[in-house]
Amino acid sequence: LFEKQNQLNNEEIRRFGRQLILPEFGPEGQLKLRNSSILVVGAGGLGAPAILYLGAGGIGKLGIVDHDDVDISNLHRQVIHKERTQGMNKAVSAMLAVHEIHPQCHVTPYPILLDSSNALSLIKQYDVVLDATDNVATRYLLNDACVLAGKPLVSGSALRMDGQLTVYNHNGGPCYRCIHPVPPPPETVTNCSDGGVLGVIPGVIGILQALEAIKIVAGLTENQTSHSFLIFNGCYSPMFRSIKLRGKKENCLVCGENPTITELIDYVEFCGSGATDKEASLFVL
Amino acid sequence: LFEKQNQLNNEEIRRFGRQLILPEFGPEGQLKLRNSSILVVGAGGLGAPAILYLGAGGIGKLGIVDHDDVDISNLHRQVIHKERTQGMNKAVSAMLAVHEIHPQCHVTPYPILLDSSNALSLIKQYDVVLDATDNVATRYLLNDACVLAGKPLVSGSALRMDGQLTVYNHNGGPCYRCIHPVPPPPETVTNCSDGGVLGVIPGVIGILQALEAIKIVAGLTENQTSHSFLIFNGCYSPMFRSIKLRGKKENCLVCGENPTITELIDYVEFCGSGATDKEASLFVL
Amino acid sequence: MSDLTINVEFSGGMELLFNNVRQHKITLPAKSPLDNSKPAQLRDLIFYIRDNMMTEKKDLFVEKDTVRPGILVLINNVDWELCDELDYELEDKDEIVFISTLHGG
Amino acid sequence: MSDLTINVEFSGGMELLFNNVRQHKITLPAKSPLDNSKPAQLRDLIFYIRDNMMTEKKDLFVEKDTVRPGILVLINNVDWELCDELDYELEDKDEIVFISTLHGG
Ligand SMILES: [Zn+2]
Ligand SMILES: [Zn+2]
Repeated sequence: LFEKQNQLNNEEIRRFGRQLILPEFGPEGQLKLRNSSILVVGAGGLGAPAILYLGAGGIGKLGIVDHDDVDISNLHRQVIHKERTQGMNKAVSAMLAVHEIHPQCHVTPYPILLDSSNALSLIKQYDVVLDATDNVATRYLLNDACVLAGKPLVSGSALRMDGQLTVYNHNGGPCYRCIHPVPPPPETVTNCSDGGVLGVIPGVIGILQALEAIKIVAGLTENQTSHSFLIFNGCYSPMFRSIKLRGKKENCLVCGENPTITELIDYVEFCGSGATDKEASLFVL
Repeated sequence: LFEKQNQLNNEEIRRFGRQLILPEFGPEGQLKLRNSSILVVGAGGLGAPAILYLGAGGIGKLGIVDHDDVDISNLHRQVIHKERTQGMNKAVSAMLAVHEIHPQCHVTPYPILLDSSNALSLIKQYDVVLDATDNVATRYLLNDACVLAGKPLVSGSALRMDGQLTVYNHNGGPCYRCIHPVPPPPETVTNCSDGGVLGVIPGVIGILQALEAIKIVAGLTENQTSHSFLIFNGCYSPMFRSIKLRGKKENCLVCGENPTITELIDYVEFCGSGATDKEASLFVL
Repeated sequence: MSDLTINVEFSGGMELLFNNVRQHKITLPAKSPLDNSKPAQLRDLIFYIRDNMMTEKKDLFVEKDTVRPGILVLINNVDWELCDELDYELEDKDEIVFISTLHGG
Repeated sequence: MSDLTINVEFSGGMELLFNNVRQHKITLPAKSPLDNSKPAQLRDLIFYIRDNMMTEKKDLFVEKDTVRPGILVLINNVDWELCDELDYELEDKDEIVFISTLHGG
């Protein structure tokens, strides 16, 4: 059972010593991690390093959602899984890996497909949500559920040599719908299975998602005033670019002043494509 | 035994499928990884993700140098090690983790302290070297050995919330001595044991070291003309900054036109501090 | 000055519509071709790209006289919503990025 | 203009010498205090910081009239070796970063 504590125990003090001596973090920061819960949706290329570093770094409670099983073609980038966990549900495989490093981390695997019927009740149990998924419908679902539940959403994505990172619905900033009120035409959307991806690319974005989540639960983002969008390309110079992002939009359908989306909708219909569509896109974009 | 191959086998085609369909990488790029060898010096906070992603991503031969054993205080950031490998040599522990993901990767652990007597003969056996160490003396040692052996050096470092990344001695660019002809005063140097580090920070830099090494062996840096230095701070905006770096210096003592360093020297004496000094620095800088 | 030089970059997969070339220097008239009394706006750049740099799949870039959903436009590293969007008046040496939002993971 | 405003940033641990503040706006005379016929140079900025912003541990920043070994200086995101180093003539709104090289891992 996950219970909040008033102080770190001796084992935690030994384990997290290098973080405890950080002046801007310290035992207070570590205790905040210990008492926080983070839901990672997707234990694939983004989720793998995110889960590893969140679990190893001292987050008290981790939820991991993935309905998929480990396949040999995942292992080049989903480094939390192993040859011996092939065929195992990815959320369970990820839990085993966290426990090998830090058995005291409370991990709950959810071997389910997230949808409008189950997302909100799940998200309400966590402090921060990581979007480490691979399709547009789930991205809108997670966004709306996080707005309705009042949770920050750390969103990462990767394809080919490119990656993107944004924190939504945090510190008065925009939500995913503020930036993308209309979903992209389905024929312009490619996932990593179809478009390919260099394994380290989602690795870089996933580990940065862990960093953003740690900063949020440790209270390191409290003075943050502007909101940014990080663009990454592994083969380009500069590799990283930070973009100043618009604020929350007054007329946003879900987080605006007069929201019309007050409960979760049918996201497959809204996006014209679902979470499990495996057919190749018409155009590789 | 590590032998170069003319083509990928069926198992490799299944495993690396997502990288094979990348237009800028393809089966040619994957075969280059398969036939490459990379030496990672340090299986700590930087080395952990670097080794995981290099091994999982398809590098044919990995050498791992670390004389240290796994300690509980490493696990928050050195996510390649596990509770059950506490007390084991880190290079061996890292090898076990790579083999759990990709047993066909040829890994050689070197449970030794690198010094002037052994560095050059070791480095000559590899195509690229990763500097994932934690002290100034070893950084100069690795630099000079890489220049003398003609190998690119992918150098990462991390402390507190900060990280830095540079590729030295590659494509006509500078070496570490070109940038730092004189070592810093020992009292200004801090390692992660003394200064602390947030676990994800070396994670970000280490995985970027893997990316740079992959780009070099896959031939993706051949058209690169300028050389850059990446600065990272996890709590600052922008998180990343790319700096245009000077070129190779004509008067560099090791890579210049009339080098005076033609064999490895005593780096502990040169730096005024060694690879195993554990005493706290006078000033935390 | 009668021409502007705009640094255009396509990213996140958009570059595949432009022969996989990410960076382009585009020279545009300083006055809008739609209304010669006005300075050139971002709208004019988008139409210029559609009409002069694309032969097919134009609907993957432009839809209803603006960029299609899923493309973010960045003006000198700032979200175009903070800079008047289509009405933004171009300045010489502006850097405009068209980036396709990624959804993979 | 008789004054320059320089954006100075300390990074990689250097900020610990300056109350853990990374960004500073520094106003300097546009002429060098060492030679009033010359424009202010990077050297003048370094001396200004040493003499006006530090009370102790000055040797952790300056040694032999330049920055100590282990500090890299960046002028508008470019290594100062590419820009005349100490002789670089400061311009208004320049961004100068002093970064301590890290060795941890
Ligand atoms: Zn919104
Ligand atoms: Zn050199």
